[in-house]
Amino acid sequence: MVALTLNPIDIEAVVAKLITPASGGVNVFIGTTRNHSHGREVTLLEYEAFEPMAIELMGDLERRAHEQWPLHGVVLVHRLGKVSIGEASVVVGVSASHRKEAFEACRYLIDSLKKEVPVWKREHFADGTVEWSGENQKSQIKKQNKSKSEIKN
Amino acid sequence: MVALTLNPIDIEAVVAKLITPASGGVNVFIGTTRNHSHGREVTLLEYEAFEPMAIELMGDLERRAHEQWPLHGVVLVHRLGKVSIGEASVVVGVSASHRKEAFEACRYLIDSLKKEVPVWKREHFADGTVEWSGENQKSQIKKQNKSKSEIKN
Amino acid sequence: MKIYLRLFANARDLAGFGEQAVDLEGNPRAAEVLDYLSRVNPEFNAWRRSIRLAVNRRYVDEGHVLSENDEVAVIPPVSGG
Amino acid sequence: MKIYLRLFANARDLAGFGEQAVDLEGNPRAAEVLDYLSRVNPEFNAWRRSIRLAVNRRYVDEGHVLSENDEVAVIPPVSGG
Repeated sequence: MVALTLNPIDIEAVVAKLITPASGGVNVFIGTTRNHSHGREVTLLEYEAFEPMAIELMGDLERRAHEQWPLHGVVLVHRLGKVSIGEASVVVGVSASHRKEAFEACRYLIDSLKKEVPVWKREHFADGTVEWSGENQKSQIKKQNKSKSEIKN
Repeated sequence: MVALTLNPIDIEAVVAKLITPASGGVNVFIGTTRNHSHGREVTLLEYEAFEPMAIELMGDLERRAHEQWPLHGVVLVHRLGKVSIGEASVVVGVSASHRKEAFEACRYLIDSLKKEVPVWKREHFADGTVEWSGENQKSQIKKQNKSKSEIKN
Repeated sequence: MKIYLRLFANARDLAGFGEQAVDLEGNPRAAEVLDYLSRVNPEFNAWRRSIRLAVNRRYVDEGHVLSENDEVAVIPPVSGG
Repeated sequence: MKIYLRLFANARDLAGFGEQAVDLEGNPRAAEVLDYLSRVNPEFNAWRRSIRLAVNRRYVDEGHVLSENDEVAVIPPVSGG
């Protein structure tokens, strides 16, 4: 099961979806919004996705995980829109007969999701600037100025 | 936080306890009761612990994990008493700034818990026998007979 | 040949638009979308190597030959999770 | 010397009791608890190598020297999780 949602992610529901009578182990990774990024204070995150492509690629990841490990269930849910500090932005869960497969597949899924799935994070900093994640690593000064002028709009 | 409980484990509450504003990743392992064990059908599990020692060792594991990884939170909860198929018998969770540490520490904790913490599982099989987990691997025939006679008591 | 551009995140901010129908000459390859964007805003040159392109929702390399009515998505470094 | 035995899971079933105060002669080591249990039920011999002992809630090896009033727990292979 893969999903994008504007609402808070119900972790108990994700786990309930994963457990089957044959399952012995469920591993769940929950990505939460942090109050810091590259040493700066973050107050809010905003996610956007290229939604149809994100859903397709998440479905591909689900299939690839099932091909590589004997899994009972796979859930990938990414939240979009504004996400407060401490809330879950992504939940990845897998169930299997044994824990080794559950850990390996879950790690594979979150690593792959973060590399491949077209989702972007806009970081709202305590100093008032708003930047796309990673934006200011390329050409730091230019972008910070740009972000500040954007905010005035 | 470590705990033993006779009640169903509230996974949402475990996650809520783990997330701090500085956390970026939470990894949770949920051990669930399986409907099979060594090829036989299981209908119910019953857990008992040497409770004070189990709590002490779980506290040791919590400390050892904090020593080895920069973690924000650690939760180890084991359920005792009767646990139906598909319910969580153990929940292990950790939070950290980054997912690598969260996965590694969670795996370490569940592996260590399963090796060291004095908790035992009694398996109720569909054929009516009840056995301590692993009991019949040592001296299979003798033990199965013994279990059957115990059930008649 | 007409293609449909879709831009996201800071690529959209740099271009000043999120969607655009574009006419490209001849038998264009995906790289020509990046050439086009560099003419729209020269800052795209600095980002060029980190941008990935997806045609009809599948990642392609710069040499991919485009077809009429392809949807070409401009994907800056993703930062989900 | 008096020690307090605590048995769990199938060790308790084999012994027929979960707690017992036992008098051991001289300066007993932890191993003597296993000798004692093998006299209670010879089946303990088959389990001896897989049983761990904990004195006052800490795992010890068989050579550990016991003290008066020690609580000695007989820990069959654990199967939590």
